[in-house]
Amino acid sequence: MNAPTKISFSQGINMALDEALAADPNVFLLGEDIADAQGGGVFKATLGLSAKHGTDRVRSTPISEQAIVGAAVGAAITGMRPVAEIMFMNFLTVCMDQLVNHAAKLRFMSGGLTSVPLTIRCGTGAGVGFGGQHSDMLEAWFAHVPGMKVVTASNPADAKGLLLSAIEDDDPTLFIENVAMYAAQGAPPEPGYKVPLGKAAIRRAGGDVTIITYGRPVGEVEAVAETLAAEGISAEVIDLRTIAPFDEAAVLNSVAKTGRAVIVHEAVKAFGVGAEISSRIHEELFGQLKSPVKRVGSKYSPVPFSPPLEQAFLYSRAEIAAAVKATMG
Amino acid sequence: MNAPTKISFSQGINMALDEALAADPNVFLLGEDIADAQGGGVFKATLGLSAKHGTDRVRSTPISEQAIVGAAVGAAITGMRPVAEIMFMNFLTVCMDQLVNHAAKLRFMSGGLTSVPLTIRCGTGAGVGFGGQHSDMLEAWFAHVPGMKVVTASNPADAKGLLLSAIEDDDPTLFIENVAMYAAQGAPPEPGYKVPLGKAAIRRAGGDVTIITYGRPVGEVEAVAETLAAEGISAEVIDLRTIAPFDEAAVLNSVAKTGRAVIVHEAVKAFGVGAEISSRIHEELFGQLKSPVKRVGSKYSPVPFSPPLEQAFLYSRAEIAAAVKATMG
Amino acid sequence: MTTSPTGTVDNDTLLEIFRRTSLINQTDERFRSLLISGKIRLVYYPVRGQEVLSASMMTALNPDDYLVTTYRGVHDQLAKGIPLKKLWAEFTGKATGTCKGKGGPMHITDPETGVMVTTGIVGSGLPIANGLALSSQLKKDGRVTVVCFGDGSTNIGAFHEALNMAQIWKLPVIFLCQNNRYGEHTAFAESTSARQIVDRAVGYNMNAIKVDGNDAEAMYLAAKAAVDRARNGGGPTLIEAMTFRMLGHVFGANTSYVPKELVQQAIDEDPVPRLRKTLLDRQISEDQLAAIDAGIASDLNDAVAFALDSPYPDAGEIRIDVLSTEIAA
Amino acid sequence: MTTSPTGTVDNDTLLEIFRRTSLINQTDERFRSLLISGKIRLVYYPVRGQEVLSASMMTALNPDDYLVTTYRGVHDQLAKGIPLKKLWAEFTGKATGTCKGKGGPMHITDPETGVMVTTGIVGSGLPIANGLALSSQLKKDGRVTVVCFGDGSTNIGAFHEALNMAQIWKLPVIFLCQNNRYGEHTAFAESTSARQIVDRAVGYNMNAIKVDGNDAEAMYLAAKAAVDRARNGGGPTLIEAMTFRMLGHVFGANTSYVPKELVQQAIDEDPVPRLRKTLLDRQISEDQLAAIDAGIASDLNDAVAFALDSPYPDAGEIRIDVLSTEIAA
Ligand SMILES: Cc1ncc(C[n+]2csc(CCOP(=O)(O)OP(=O)(O)O)c2C)c(N)n1
Ligand SMILES: Cc1ncc(C[n+]2csc(CCOP(=O)(O)OP(=O)(O)O)c2C)c(N)n1
Ligand SMILES: [Mg+2]
Ligand SMILES: [Mg+2]
Repeated sequence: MNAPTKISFSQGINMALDEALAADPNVFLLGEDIADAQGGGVFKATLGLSAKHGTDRVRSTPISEQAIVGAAVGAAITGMRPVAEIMFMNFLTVCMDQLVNHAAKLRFMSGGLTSVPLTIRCGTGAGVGFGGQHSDMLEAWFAHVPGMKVVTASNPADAKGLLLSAIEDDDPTLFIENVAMYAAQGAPPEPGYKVPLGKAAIRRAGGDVTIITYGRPVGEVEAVAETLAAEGISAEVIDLRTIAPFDEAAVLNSVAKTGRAVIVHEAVKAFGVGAEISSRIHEELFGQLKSPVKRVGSKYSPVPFSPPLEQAFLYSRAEIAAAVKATMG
Repeated sequence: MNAPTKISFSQGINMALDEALAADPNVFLLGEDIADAQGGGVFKATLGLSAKHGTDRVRSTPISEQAIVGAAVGAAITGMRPVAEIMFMNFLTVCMDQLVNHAAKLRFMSGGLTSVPLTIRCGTGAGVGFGGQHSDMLEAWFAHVPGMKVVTASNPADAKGLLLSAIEDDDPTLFIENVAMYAAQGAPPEPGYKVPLGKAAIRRAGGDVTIITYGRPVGEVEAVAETLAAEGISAEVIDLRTIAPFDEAAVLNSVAKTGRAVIVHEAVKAFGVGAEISSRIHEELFGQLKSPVKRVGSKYSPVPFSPPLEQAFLYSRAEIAAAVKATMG
Repeated sequence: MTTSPTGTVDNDTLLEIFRRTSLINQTDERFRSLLISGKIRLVYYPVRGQEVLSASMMTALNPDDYLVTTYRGVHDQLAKGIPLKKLWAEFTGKATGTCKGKGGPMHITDPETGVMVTTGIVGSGLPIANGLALSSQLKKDGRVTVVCFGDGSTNIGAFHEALNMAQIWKLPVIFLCQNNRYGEHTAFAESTSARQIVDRAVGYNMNAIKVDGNDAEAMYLAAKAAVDRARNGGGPTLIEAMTFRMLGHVFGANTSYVPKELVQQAIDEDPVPRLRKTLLDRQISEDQLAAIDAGIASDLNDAVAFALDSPYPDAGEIRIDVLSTEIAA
Repeated sequence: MTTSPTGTVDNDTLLEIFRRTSLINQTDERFRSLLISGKIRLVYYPVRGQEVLSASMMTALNPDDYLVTTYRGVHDQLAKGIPLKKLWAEFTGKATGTCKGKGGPMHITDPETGVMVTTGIVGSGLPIANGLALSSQLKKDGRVTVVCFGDGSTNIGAFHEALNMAQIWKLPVIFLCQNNRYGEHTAFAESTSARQIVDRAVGYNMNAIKVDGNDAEAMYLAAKAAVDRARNGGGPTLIEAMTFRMLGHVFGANTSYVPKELVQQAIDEDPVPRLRKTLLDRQISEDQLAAIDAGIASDLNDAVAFALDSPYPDAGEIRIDVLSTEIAA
């Protein structure tokens, strides 16, 4: 059997879960409809895994997100490594207590006696017509919670490598998947391929300006950088991969070199992750900055249903290009 | 009967609720133990109100935060103005769905056909020994949610005036009360006294540096400013009062004048409200800043129980003073 | 506490149920055919098989009674009387839709016909329904609220909190569980520990009715009994209406997980021909029924044309209806 | 499904229950006297009246079985065998506490004695208990999990989700509702629509036992039946153990809302003298009981001295146990 030349984002997820299940008996999956009898997950990320690893370890659940995350927390403090699927990120609002008050705090509150090595996967993202209650990017909330990590991937190989690292990591990790990307194709990783948490990737080298981003916008930013290059602006593109704690060294090193920075994310701009990154850059590199750091994010609005409004809500390539040019003065 | 010369923070809250109940039959209160038969609220903020306005309008509830906020949302879309007490801010994690996916979004998702004029009051704050699950400052989460407002007060009169405005406001508002301040005394407001939402107060005028803060730290910052004055540093102190949307004009005007800024809040510094304010200042006033904006917040940790650790967690006067001095170069 | 209302349903009422059933049935069919032809694009949750249930329930209501429903709610909205043109325009994201295209199919609101909220978060409508009912109770406006949800949704926390609060407060609310045997791809018994949903009413000391939702007469009598009880101050009722989701969870999805016998049984018991037969048995003429169908078909043509011809909302709408005041550009 | 276990309890078992009861009773009393004298400062939730219930339940467990409890959990922790010195040190925030002072009284963890989690969020322990039980089920380690909670907590969503999931998965978990008639200042019937908590088991098709928790023999038999059932793969049990919260919600709080007759009845039925009488009736000598009491008193003196003499944690501990790696200073 030949290795595939391309895999999809969901296949990347599937590979990581499959490898983790095979490697460690403490790993198990739970979530709504994730077993094969229920279709292998609404995004098919778990397809075939219950057939291979059994429904004890790949468990479909009732529609009970608090019970799902709670069960994951309880199993985790006994040393297991649960991976819970919460179908859409907005559904985290019904189980925030388990994640924020328990998963993120139990290590500290127990003085290190227990730890919570759980991973929560969730899909989200605007642009596909799911409307106001299924599209929010809420990573900033979790980044603000001490005791947990937040991760997202911009391509199938990273999805595989980051998810595997998240599962092996000893801290609770939220793994965000952009639903608009599940079908996106990319180069397949080698078996065992892992991407370390906390390490950014430089997607494109450049000398004039640093563009810091993560997840789905990485592709958009690369496209904009390409266009800008034709106009004589050389942009360095950083894909954070881990949002919290983010790779400050990579960001600061790059901006120290370029003297200019733009941060791009899909989440609403106001009070988003970009604010923290911008603040850190200004705090550390104030004297070396040629212009103020710019941020591009989505508008201050719930995600609209109507396609043209949904596009108006989202960050755009034009806004990214304009922000970069603004930093060039 | 003579007017009191001082009132407490909880009395300020109580006055606002009493006036709102008296003025508008659409106002009603709900929450755990808030009626007099149940003690008038664990923080006594609603004491006497059910006796005066009846238990139909001052309703004790089961321990069911989703049902509480949901009932408030449903009543609000029929034109009522519910004020829900969620005892501690950390308990919002069990009812985030109602607040974030419904209260904040229904106006937009209905194209303006319904609105949600509800107010949610919650207590929180470190320093009083409640430990990891009762002390978090999570205002940044809600500031990041388009469609709702976030308010907090630094003294009893403002508590009264802001809460009354929040109840009269047509948008859902989260009103945060610092449990360490319930007993704090202050000048009593006139009947009918209101503080407009979205307007900051300048607590102290100064020319060298602007300190932006809100809630309990306002008092600490004023004390630090006093000390700094003795050392020849003239600090302007801004009390935001409304955290989202915050009074950008007041902040930018002051910093344009002083050229230096420090933001202080009790919430964990990383990814906190201070990051947005810092970013906005840098974005708008880059060329006029004499030094980078500094932030002071609490440490990246759950709130510890042990008193010395709890103090180590919290922002301190020393840190505020050091931050100010750092901006002075 | 489980009751079984008896009585007779007159011809006029049954004809009205037929009219609403036909409206639902034809609309559902038209959505599916336009999706297949590619004329419209949206995530569509078919209601085939649940028409009579909803038509009977809503016929027992007054026009100004309140309805809360879900993503699978087009049958409920139509049966409640929502204007067909505006509904089609909203489903297609047009400025002329009930919600200006901002909400979309999962978030339909039309207060004029009592359609107050449509939610995409499982279980979230129940606490909101309590709020509507509480408003009616406080204002003594005599309205009754009906909230629709599926069998799978009875496993989420909000269900529990809402039923308990409704009973404690004797709210005029009807919890209508449309038990269609599946939640997404999970069969009833795989996710729900209760032998039947009405068993859960015992734990709330609540009046409950189990009924064949596909039998128009039985369903109407059940609905009427619950409505009368609520309107007369008798408090809430949990109705478990048995039905079947004939076309899977989302239009276009694979339904191979449904046992063939179950599908065959559902076809044999199809409520739409069954209702037609009941009417013919009552000597209502085929011509009269055909005339009703034809009138609806004509309205439907108009509505579809209206929706397809309508403009999309302006991009500037992204700044309107977020807060009570317009957001600055 | 409500069962009433019968049988006899031998003297040794009853003496063990007595020992644990005395330990709880004396510890509770000591906490209160040190609080009154001002030697210690903390928010304390008295367990006076609930000693026998907890002692009997935990005596039916193995040392390595798991316990999850709440803020009002010192009786459960002691009965489960937590080291007295470490418990006192944790309650007083000392570095020598079970959790280094980081968790404090509301967040006690001691995995060596099976005390896995203590939560301050009502209802949150139930989903976590499922996770512990699931881990045991997957690992086939034969452990049973007990989760304690109050009557008021049965109205929150997490209760519902947890019971449903436990039954669906036949988890080896016991839901122990300590029905002490009040949730904070709200009486049972004011917040709970069920006539009795066990009625709720019907909706989960779950085994349930209602028992006088103040009767050591009946309580032990109920506990033993549930433990045996869980250990033998029979799945979960809901136990409703009737008791009374003799000293109000929080130590020092006003309890005037409790009817005098109820208090008198509770005093008349005080489980501690009642158990003593049962033992004396069985010809156990007063000397033997006094010796047990005295041994505990001496341990208690040591534990209190240890706690008071112990140092507070270093401030640097704020950076440890937050994540698996130390946070940078
Ligand atoms: C809190 C939450 N969890 C999960 C989902 C995803 N989801 C959407 S519909 C559905 C199934 C609901 O089943 P049921 O209540 O029986 O309603 P039906 O679709 O059969 O009408 C699920 C799990 C959701 N929307 N909200
Ligand atoms: C989610 C949540 N809501 C409210 C509270 C505040 N609270 C703490 S204890 C309590 C009463 C709980 O009553 P019950 O379950 O009967 O337990 P008891 O205190 O009687 O042991 C309440 C409302 C909380 N801790 N968590
Ligand atoms: Mg269903
Ligand atoms: Mg209680």
